Amino acid sequence: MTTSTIMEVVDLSVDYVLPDRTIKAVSHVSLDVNKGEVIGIVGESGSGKSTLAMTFLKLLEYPGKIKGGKVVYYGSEGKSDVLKMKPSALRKYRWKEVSMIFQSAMNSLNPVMRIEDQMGDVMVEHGYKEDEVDERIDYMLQLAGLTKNVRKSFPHELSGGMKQRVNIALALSCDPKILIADEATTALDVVVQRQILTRLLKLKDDLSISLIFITHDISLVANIADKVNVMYAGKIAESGPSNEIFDSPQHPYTKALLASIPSLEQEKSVKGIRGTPPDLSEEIKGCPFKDRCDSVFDRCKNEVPELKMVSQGHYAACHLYGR
Amino acid sequence: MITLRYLIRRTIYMAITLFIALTLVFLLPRAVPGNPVMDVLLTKYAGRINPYQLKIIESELHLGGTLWQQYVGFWGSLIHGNFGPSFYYYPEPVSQLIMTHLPWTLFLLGTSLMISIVLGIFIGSYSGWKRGASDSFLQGFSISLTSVPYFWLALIFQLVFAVLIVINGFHIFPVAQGYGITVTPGTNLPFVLSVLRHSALPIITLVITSFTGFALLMRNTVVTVLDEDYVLLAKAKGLSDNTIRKQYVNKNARLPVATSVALAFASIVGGAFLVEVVFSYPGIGYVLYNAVTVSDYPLIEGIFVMITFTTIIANFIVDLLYAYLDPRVVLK
Amino acid sequence: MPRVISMEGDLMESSTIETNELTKDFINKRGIIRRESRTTRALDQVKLQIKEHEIFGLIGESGSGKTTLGLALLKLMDVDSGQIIFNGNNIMKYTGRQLFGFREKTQMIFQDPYSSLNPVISVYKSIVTPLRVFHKELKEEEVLNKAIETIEMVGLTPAEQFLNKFPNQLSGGQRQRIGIARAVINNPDFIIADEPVSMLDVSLRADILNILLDLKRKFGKSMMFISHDIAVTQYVSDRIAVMHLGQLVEVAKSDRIINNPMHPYTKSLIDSIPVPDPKKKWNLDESKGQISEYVNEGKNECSYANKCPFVMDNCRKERPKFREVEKDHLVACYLYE
Amino acid sequence: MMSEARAEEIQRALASNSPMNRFRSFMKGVWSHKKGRAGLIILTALGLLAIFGYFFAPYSPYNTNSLAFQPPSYQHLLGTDYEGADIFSWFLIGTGTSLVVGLSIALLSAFIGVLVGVVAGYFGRQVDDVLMRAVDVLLVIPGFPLLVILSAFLPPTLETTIFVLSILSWPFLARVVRSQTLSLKERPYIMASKLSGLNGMQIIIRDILPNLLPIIFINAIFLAVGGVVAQAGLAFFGLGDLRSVNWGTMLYFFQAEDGIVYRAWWWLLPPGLGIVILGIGANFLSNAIYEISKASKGNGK
Repeated sequence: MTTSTIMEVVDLSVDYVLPDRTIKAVSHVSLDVNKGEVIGIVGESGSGKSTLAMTFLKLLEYPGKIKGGKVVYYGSEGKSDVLKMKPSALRKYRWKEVSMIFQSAMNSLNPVMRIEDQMGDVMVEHGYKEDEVDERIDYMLQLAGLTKNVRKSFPHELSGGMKQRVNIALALSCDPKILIADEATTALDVVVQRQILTRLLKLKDDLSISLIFITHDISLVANIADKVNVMYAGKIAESGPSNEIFDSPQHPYTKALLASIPSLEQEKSVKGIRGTPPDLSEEIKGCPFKDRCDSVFDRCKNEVPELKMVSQGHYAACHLYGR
Repeated sequence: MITLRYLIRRTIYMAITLFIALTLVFLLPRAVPGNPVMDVLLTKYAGRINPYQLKIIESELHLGGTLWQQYVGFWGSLIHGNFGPSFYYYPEPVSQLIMTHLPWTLFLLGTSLMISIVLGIFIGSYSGWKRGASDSFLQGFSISLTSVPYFWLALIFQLVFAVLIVINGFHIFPVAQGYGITVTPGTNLPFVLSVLRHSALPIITLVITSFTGFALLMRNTVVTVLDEDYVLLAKAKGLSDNTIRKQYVNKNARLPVATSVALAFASIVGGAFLVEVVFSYPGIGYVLYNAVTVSDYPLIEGIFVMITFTTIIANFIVDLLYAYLDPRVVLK
Repeated sequence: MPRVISMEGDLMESSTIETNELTKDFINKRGIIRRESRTTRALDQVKLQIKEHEIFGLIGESGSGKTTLGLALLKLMDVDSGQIIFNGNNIMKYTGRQLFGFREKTQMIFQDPYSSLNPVISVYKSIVTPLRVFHKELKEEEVLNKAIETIEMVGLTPAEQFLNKFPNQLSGGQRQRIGIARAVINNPDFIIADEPVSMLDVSLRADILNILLDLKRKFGKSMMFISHDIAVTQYVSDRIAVMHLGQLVEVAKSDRIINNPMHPYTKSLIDSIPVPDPKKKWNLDESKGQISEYVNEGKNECSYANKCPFVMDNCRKERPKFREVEKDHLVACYLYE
Repeated sequence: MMSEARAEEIQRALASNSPMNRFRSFMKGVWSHKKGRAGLIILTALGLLAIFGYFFAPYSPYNTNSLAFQPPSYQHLLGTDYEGADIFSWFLIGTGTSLVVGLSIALLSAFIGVLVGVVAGYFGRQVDDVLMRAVDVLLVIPGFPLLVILSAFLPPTLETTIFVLSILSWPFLARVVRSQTLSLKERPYIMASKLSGLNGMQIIIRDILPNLLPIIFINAIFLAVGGVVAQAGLAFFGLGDLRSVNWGTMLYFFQAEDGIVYRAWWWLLPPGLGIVILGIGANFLSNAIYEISKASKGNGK
């Protein structure tokens, strides 16, 4: 870690323990979040990216189970492991230190409560005074690009884009240090997506917070993230500064993923990745990508590849690299 | 939100329903070959009602003339709240009889429904929130209760608590009737206590057989709501469990329960009637039972009309309540 | 190839399907409990031509009416006014036998691989339905052979492993291939693919797109490819039409739309697409936009007028007509008059 | 051309999909489900009792030669009633009648309900409006009083009871079926069927009904149980054919002939417990069907 590290995930593993099988959703993931940084986490469905996001707020519920590892948060009162926090400490930590915009932000507002009440209750919970809360609601809505009269609305009276902005206002309402956006714009149209993301990034700069951006859209990550983690089958396949990931991808999965998306820039024919991701409820021998990989060789079948440095700050979990 | 337009539309709709129900009541005895009403009058009540009175009844019940004349006359009487005289209690009018006995049934129905809903929401919410042991208990309990006939359970309770168990020569609950023979009806304490004691077993029966429906529904919606993103967000916000449960879970989960009350009302009416019969409780159900036994057709019809009317009003109130609970509903 | 004179007087190749001033309103008023009723014009005088052997891309945001257009073209939804010409015949009033004949020539590929296959019907039964209905003369063995051939054509081999499966035994990508097999087994003249890859994982999309391209190459199908994803649309389409709130605003060859967008809406759309290139990071100064919701209420105006930075008086007085600004590049905007 | 072996392989694969095979595998699924098996056993046992009970009844139900109000003994396993008739025989024979009534009601009202629901849901518009208004009215009018008034005027036979109860039981199922049909109708696979040239009736039979089968079946089970209970309730109220031997008339006579005064619990328990056991069996089976159909439709995402 460096002095500016604000959160550190160390060797984190999460299982979903079902009556008939156990799904290893996240295995041995480590990553750092620095102050003011935008971290991208990309992966396809089932790659474990949303599960990972849940652990940052210790929101996993049955049948999710933390198998090991730490989520260390460096707060103003020193460092602490989020996963070991007592309920009262955890409640203080949630939203005040780390807040989140959810995958289906369309459904993350309570349909029977007014917007102002949903924004107000969390501020009161985190110690803001009544009159302060009232002002802050207006201020936050305005930051998110909404007008004051939204506060009296119920969620069903707002459009998708407006709801998403309410979620941004809500997420920023207690001055968090880290904001997690989990597929926050997936359901939106591209023009609205861009409006919302540019505003979010601007707010991130103005309020100097860190942003963890989780998505399946690798192009989107390229446009906004400083560092990128590519997840596959519950593991980080490759991680590094975003220009390196896109200019010289190392892991065969990252390469194949980039080759599978059509680009407006160059005329190329795209190629899908054959096969399907491995079943995470079964024991995987060797590299999880081996059955779909074009560069597979003997070692991949038996030995699990560790993340190894391929250049400064750029890591790949592949036997082709490192020793 | 409720608009005037909605109120008008709704009133028209209620009127149509009532119209159909009443027309059914009118047509039914006339569709059966050989006018059962007159048959009964001429055979069963031959000695009790003299030919002169018979003529009056025939005109009051609009049994003569063309079908259309009968129909018009039928409506004319109804608008004046006149269902004709009861055969059995002749010449007491049916409306009078209903008015005497309706309060008893409303008390029984209202109290049991209220207790069932509150109990159901409370237990269902707790059980859904906790899942686990209390949950499977609720499931098992309701599975064995859903098909228990109200009146059979009433008979069991009557047998056990009013007949078999005797403590120091006293029974826990009385076998039957609405109040004891020693008290005088009126606003005096002994009467009120007696009424409460007499209604205890009927109410317990109705509550036990009907609350599980609400509880199970509430439990299932709580479980669904718990999986909603807004509950997850509420947790992420660091809100206390208490706030999450009250503001985020229960407020949403009780909505389907509110809709189910209307349907439950229609079904619990039948249960209440049968239970009244078991306990000889002086409500509408018991009167209806007696009316059926003695083929007192005007009384049967009058009770049906009145109960239909009550149910329609109850449905309307539930709809208004629903609009009040859910801001997304616009009654327009 | 016969050449016909189009309305504008240009020489055009013969078209498989074309529409004239297609208009459709949705009026929200249903049920006892209901919300405000208002008219939304989902299709606003839509005029287009899809030529033989071409893949015609249709892009637009959600609510732009692109799916409505697809359903209207296949007579799965009635429109209020306008014409649909299919293989030279006006099909607007088709019912009964005529509609049955039209059905034989058209098919659709759906967005959701999970609900486009009936869960209680086996793969085999699913895909041979069009053959069974339209070609009752085929023998059981011929049907079977055709099914096997088609399943393998969409990349599922060996076919017999799939014949007997039910949808819940297949992955999303496999289901989507079965959906394609069902659409092409009867060799229709015109296929609509409505967002066929948007619900699939990124790594699976490419193969589906390549199958569609193959179909065109091998069988010369006319196809309308509906999508909100411009990069994907560009990859498969020969021409692209851009739709905004029920109005078509621009039609051109794919590369022209991408490289030389003209309509302000198309420009903002192309601008907003994330590009997998960290050197093209978004400029953060453009984050002023207020989100406002407009619907097409059926007024005679440009549907983009309320959001357009170049809006002029004209735009609200009368909706602009298509003009051919460069060869085969039609734009409906007063900026190019 | 395909090789012989491959062609055979394909034929075999296709044959394994016959409806009979699917039914068999469905029943296997129910049987291997804990609740499903319990439900099947309970309902089969009651069914066997209903069919063969008549032959095992030690007495005629009209044989009143014994003493009245006798508690259970070796002569009379479940004691005797107010006339000295054997209650065990009454119960065995009554099971048959009660179940036949329940089953008839289930079949008749399920038929009407499914027909109305599917037609209203699929064809929509005016057909839907008219049918659903009728359903709404029937649902709002309280069922039991309507039953009473209908039965009071119609001839007191078992057929009347079945007819009246069926007429009143279908609306709820119709509403369920309609709303399911409405949601199924919007599925793309229905559009695919339309594009494949199938007409409305073909789509209903091929695409919609098979998807509704579990829910229809579950509802029919409850209609049958509800029918048994409602018939008992009517009989208890003195309506219907009181000469018929069934669970309802057993309870009617218990009440009418002061069984409670004689503390004749042996008379009261059998018919009620019969209904309760029937209900539990039905619940188990329907739960199992629900879970199995949900699992098999699970989209595997």
